[in-house]
Amino acid sequence: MTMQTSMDVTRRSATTTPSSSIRETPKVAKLIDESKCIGCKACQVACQEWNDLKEDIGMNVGVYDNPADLTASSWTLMRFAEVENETRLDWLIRKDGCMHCADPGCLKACPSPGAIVQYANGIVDFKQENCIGCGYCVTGCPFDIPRISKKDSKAYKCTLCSDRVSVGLEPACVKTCPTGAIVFGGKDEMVAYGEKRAGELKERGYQKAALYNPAGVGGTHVMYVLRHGDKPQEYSGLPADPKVSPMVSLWKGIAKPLGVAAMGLTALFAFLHYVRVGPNDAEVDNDKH
Amino acid sequence: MTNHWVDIKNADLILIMGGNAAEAHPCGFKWVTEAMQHRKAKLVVVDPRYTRSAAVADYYAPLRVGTDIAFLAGVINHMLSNNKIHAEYVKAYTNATFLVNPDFKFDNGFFSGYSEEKRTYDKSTWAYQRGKDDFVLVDETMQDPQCVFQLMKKHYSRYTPELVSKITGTPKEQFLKVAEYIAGTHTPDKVMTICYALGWTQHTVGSQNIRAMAMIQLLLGNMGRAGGGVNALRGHANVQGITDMCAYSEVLPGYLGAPGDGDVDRETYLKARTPKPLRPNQMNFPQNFSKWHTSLMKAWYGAAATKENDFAYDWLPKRDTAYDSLAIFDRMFQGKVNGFICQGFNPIAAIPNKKKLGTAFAKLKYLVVIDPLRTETAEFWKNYGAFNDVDPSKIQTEVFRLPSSCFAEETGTFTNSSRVIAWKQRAVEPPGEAKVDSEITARLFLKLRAMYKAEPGAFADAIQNLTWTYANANMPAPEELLREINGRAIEDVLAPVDPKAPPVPKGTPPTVLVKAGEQLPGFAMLRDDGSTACGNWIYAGCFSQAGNLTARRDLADPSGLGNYPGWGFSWPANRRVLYNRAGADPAGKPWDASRRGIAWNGKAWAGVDVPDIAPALGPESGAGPFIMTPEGVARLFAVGLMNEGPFPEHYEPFETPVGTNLMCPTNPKAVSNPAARVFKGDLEQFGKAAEFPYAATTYRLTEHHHFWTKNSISNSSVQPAQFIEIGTELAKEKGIHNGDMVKVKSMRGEIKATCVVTKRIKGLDVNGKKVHHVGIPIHWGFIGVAQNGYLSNTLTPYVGDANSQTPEFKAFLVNIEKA
Amino acid sequence: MDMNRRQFFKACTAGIGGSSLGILGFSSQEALAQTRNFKLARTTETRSTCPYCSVSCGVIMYTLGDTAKNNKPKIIHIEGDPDNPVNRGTLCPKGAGLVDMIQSPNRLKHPEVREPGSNEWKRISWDEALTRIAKHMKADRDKNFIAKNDKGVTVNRWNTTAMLISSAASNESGYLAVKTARALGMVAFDTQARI
Amino acid sequence: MAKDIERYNESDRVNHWVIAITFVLAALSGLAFFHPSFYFLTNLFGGGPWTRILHPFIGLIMFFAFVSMAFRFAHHNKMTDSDKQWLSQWRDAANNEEHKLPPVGRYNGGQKVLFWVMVACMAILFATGLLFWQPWFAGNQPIWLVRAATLLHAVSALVLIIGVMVHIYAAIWVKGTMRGMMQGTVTDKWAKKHHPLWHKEMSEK
Repeated sequence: MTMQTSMDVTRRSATTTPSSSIRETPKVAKLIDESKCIGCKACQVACQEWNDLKEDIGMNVGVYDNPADLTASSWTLMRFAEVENETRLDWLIRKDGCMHCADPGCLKACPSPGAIVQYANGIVDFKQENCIGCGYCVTGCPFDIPRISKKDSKAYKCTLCSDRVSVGLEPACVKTCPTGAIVFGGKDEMVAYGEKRAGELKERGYQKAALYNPAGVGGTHVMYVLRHGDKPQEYSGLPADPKVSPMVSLWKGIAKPLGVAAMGLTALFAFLHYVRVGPNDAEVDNDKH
Repeated sequence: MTNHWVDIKNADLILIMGGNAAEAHPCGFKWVTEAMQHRKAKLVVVDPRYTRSAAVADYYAPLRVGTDIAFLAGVINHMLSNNKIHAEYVKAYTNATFLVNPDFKFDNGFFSGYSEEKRTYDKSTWAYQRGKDDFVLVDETMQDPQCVFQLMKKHYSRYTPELVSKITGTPKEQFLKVAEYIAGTHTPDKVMTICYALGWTQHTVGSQNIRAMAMIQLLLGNMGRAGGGVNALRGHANVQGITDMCAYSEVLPGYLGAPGDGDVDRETYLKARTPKPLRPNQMNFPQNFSKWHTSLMKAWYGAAATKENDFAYDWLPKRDTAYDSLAIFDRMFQGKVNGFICQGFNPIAAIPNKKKLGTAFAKLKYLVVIDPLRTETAEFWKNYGAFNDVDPSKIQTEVFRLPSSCFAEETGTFTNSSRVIAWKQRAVEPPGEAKVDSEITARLFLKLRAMYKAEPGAFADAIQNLTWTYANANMPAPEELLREINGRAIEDVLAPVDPKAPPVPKGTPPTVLVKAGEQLPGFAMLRDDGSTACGNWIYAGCFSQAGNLTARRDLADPSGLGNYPGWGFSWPANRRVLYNRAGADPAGKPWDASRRGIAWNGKAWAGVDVPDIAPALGPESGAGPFIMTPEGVARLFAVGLMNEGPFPEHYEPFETPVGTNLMCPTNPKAVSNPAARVFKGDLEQFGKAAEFPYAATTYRLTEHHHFWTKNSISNSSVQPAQFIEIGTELAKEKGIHNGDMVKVKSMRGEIKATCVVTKRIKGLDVNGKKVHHVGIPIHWGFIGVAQNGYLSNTLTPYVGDANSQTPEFKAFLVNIEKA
Repeated sequence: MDMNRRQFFKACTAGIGGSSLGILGFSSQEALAQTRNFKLARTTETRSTCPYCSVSCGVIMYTLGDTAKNNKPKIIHIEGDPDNPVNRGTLCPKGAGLVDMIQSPNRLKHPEVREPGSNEWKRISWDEALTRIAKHMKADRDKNFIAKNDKGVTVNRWNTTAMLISSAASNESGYLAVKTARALGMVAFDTQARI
Repeated sequence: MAKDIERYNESDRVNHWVIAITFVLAALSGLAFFHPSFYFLTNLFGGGPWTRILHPFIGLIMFFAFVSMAFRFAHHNKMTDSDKQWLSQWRDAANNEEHKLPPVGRYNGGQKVLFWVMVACMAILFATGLLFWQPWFAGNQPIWLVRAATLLHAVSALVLIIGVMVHIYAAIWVKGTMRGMMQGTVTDKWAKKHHPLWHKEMSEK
């Protein structure tokens, strides 16, 4: 689906005041229909080609997942899981990559102003020129997506092809997807389409089919339709209820102002103490015996 | 494909068997997911491995490699015994009613006429009964025990679900479930399509695998219908086009049988290939053979092909024997071949038994490899350690390597699997000094021609007189070549005289259909008097006076069925669905109103496609829809053509894990295809189950294309290194863990690779014995940017299908152990 | 270091001032968040067909560089052709990586010969290559050509040099290869299509 | 005038100031990542990436210097009942009413507590810092561990910074303390007033 979207920055890492957010432009979303995904990895290759990435030639380690994990040059990865129960064998294939959370943990964790931004259309983008390579985004991400490059110590992940979206094109993975398992459009339309697909899958006998748009991160701009929506973990560990880790929330949430306040108060108390009590000078010996 | 890619979306049931469309043809597979989503179609996958096609299927059933005929024969039996066939269709459009020679027999694995010494059949009993008018006798009630229907019923009644399960290893319930899915489409409002590929062809019974399926589709009434057909998903982007150009020694462009030693003169040759109709009023289209052939000779030899010299008939080489790839390399292996020109092909990787190939190449005096990429074939003489352990100093072959262009650097046409010829434009020049293939061919040919002019040698008339009217002789333009392929009128093409028409006054000039010098609008204009030239009759019409129709990009799809009649040009005659006459009932009304192909409107056939029948030949004529047969109907019983029998019959692969053929357990001579050709020395190279207990199969992965993409960095990164797949049970038995290095050994060699242990490959219960499979993806070799590895054809057996000679890559025996 | 009360006040003030400047944005410049440049903006589009499987997907090749004499255009990107009715813009992993095949380090760029017994390739000119090959062919053909078989039938065949014809080249190239091979009397030829 | 008493020898002093300087640098660079308000501090280190690169190395120097100091002073910092008594009367200490406090040895209860807090903080900072050190170790840890490490690192750094602030303030507040760490000696009076037991011990030598 083609749509006009805005690439205005509405949220910026390590910035305490709000960014421009007055314009009301539509949010975008990518929907991955797992029931149509054949794990062909076209999205992986298209992503490499569009973004001029060259992944290393690795080894086979006994699985179809290649490379073995997301890397700074592989922003999306097909993950394969063989799940067997009494009645049937499933080869669950999931396209892993940035979920573009509405409430992004990476952006919260990032200490460098403007290294992570969120556009008005919902895309979460890393700005490598501002990235300091600390890896906090990695700890902030509930989906374990960002990777720090060994080459330049910058963090990388899927941009949802912000450069394509900005000129009205769909992301490269969406365009290339041979079976139409990946589609792109307005967030609302994608939610509606995803729910329709889940309904169709239920009719086909997948009673638990569902749209995956986790509320714990405010919803995501990359969503899944899962045939086994009740067990997202079976899809190579897709979290059932992702949230920014409480540890990260604590650290980047309340700890920040509290810490600064504690330090400030310590300084203030010391200052006031000096003002009130004055120096403790052995030579003067003002001790009250 | 009898139908086309987009047409798959019109199916109600998609069967993927003998192929793995999701992995090998992902972009075509979108029409499967489209049908599933928008037509609520079901997808059923039958494969020894649970593939990525199976991952999105509604139902999956395993079967043992090389037992597809047993499975399909069981389905036929299921359909016939439960009366789940499209009876009206079968009666009208197949030879079910035809009576067969009473001497035709089938007994314990052999059809009548078998010669054990020659390993061939005398097919004379596999014939119809003829009446006094020479037409075939029929029994419209289909009750005569000698009618095809009854013979078929009898033949397939032997394939009970229990026996099928014993042979194939498919659990009986699973087999029956698939059979029910398939049989469920016998009603006119349901259509099934079958997508197969090399999983059916690469067997010693390959052609019969496909025939068995074609029979099922005929019994279900699914041929010629939108969403139906028998659809071969072919390998390369232009493999269909090169097949059409007939780069085979046994056929000339347009599938015109090439002359053999027996075709002593043109008359004999034409007579043998111009059949008479077997039933009244049939179109019997091959009766035009002489027009196609003569026009081809005029295209090649122009003015030098005259009536007097039999249109240069003798200039065509005659074959004394088979010259398919396996035969060629066997001759080379025997030292009977001195030179080998290898264009865009990597046979040491693509032909079975790498060791035999390497030995054969070393016996050549010269080898010329024309390729855009470095290939293993060009470097067969180079030592690559264990991957290619040879001593270059002992190999005396002179090897030339000529750089050619790739698709991006060549203008011209490709013909896709569904016969659509599409024009493509080049974007850049070939790199360095590389040249496009046609230029290399032209320069080499012209060089030879000049040499023969300067210094006469063996017969050179054909060389000197070959038409070469290209503006730049060294670089024939693609437009010039396509115009030549399409054909033109040399003299005015006149309308044939209609004997029924009232006589015209004397002196009336005849109607000119095509003026001399003009491009032909279609093959109907071809003549056998030398007035037309056509390089490939089935392509006639693609570059007419209207211009280059292959370059059309009209996206109109008036029917909504996805035919896109204005996109490119679909041979023959821009027809999108073959046999589309069969998509309507005998009265000319489409079987299913929601998927209307063509219909009889009272005066003519019309509809969304080009009718596959003469437009004015109405239902009352009784002309059958299968116009390429002299019967006018499709053959459930194959007279004459197939080498191992008129009905597909199960035979084990040449390397069988069970050793006996349960369909004829007492006949050790019919374990494997009795009519398959085996070369001297190769028989000894077949392994036995005692030593090599596991059923192996080779296959493609979706990330790679044959041996090309191992040269591409992005493709190599997503599937970097060779691996072997085995099931968890076998792994446990052999103490192999996921990621271990394993050694896979066949009678012909051994390879080492990483092992992928998977739940997706199950041990199958075959007649009380557990048969395990070993999966061998093919894509690696000793050249490429991917991790180097062994050529998988180190393992495969050198034997081919009894009809097509396609090698049996899909079923052989190996042993496996931890390396 | 001895600090009296006044000095302590001064230090504190300076410290607070410094931090305030920072808080007010004195240091890190706000880089304008921009997306990457759209890389196809100045490219030429050429339509073609993917050479891999027989779906024969339509592709668009994006070349960069004009056609000026001193400049050689280069393909920088390939994507599916959205108009093609079969693939509708999609490409599989092989098609999506086509650029890497076209620009593979293993592309051949000039004719080479490996002399008998040698362990290496030697670069030669086209003319030398074609002349040497043609000489081989003529010698073999002249020696082994069969004009008539033992029954006296004209057969005009040459079966001691074999040929495999590419199924990756165009119909036109294939047609020309078949036409010339037949003219030479070749019978031992075949194509990948059989396999 | 009674002669001055040596409180820290040359090696002690160098060790302390190495720690002090690296602490300031580590704190400034660390704070830059802790809160956007402090990000400007990265300019002191040559920008964000340099700050990220330098901080762990500075921290390492600090840690090892601290380890050396901790070994020197650990035996002076054993908590006694008298220290506990002292701690319970911290208000008197803060109000310059030392005479109400039990006599103090080389270090008072507050100093000892601070010492052990620093030991704990330093250990945690070191261990957790390693776990999320980019690009060396972070990639090989499970993500939950990295998350816990970052949180603990921040908390312990905060505690340490506050502790050090108290430490510095105390040195400013208690006149004559600073020279003990600058020149190495304190006056007899100083010692007698603030650390009478230690004074006695030193005088008896």
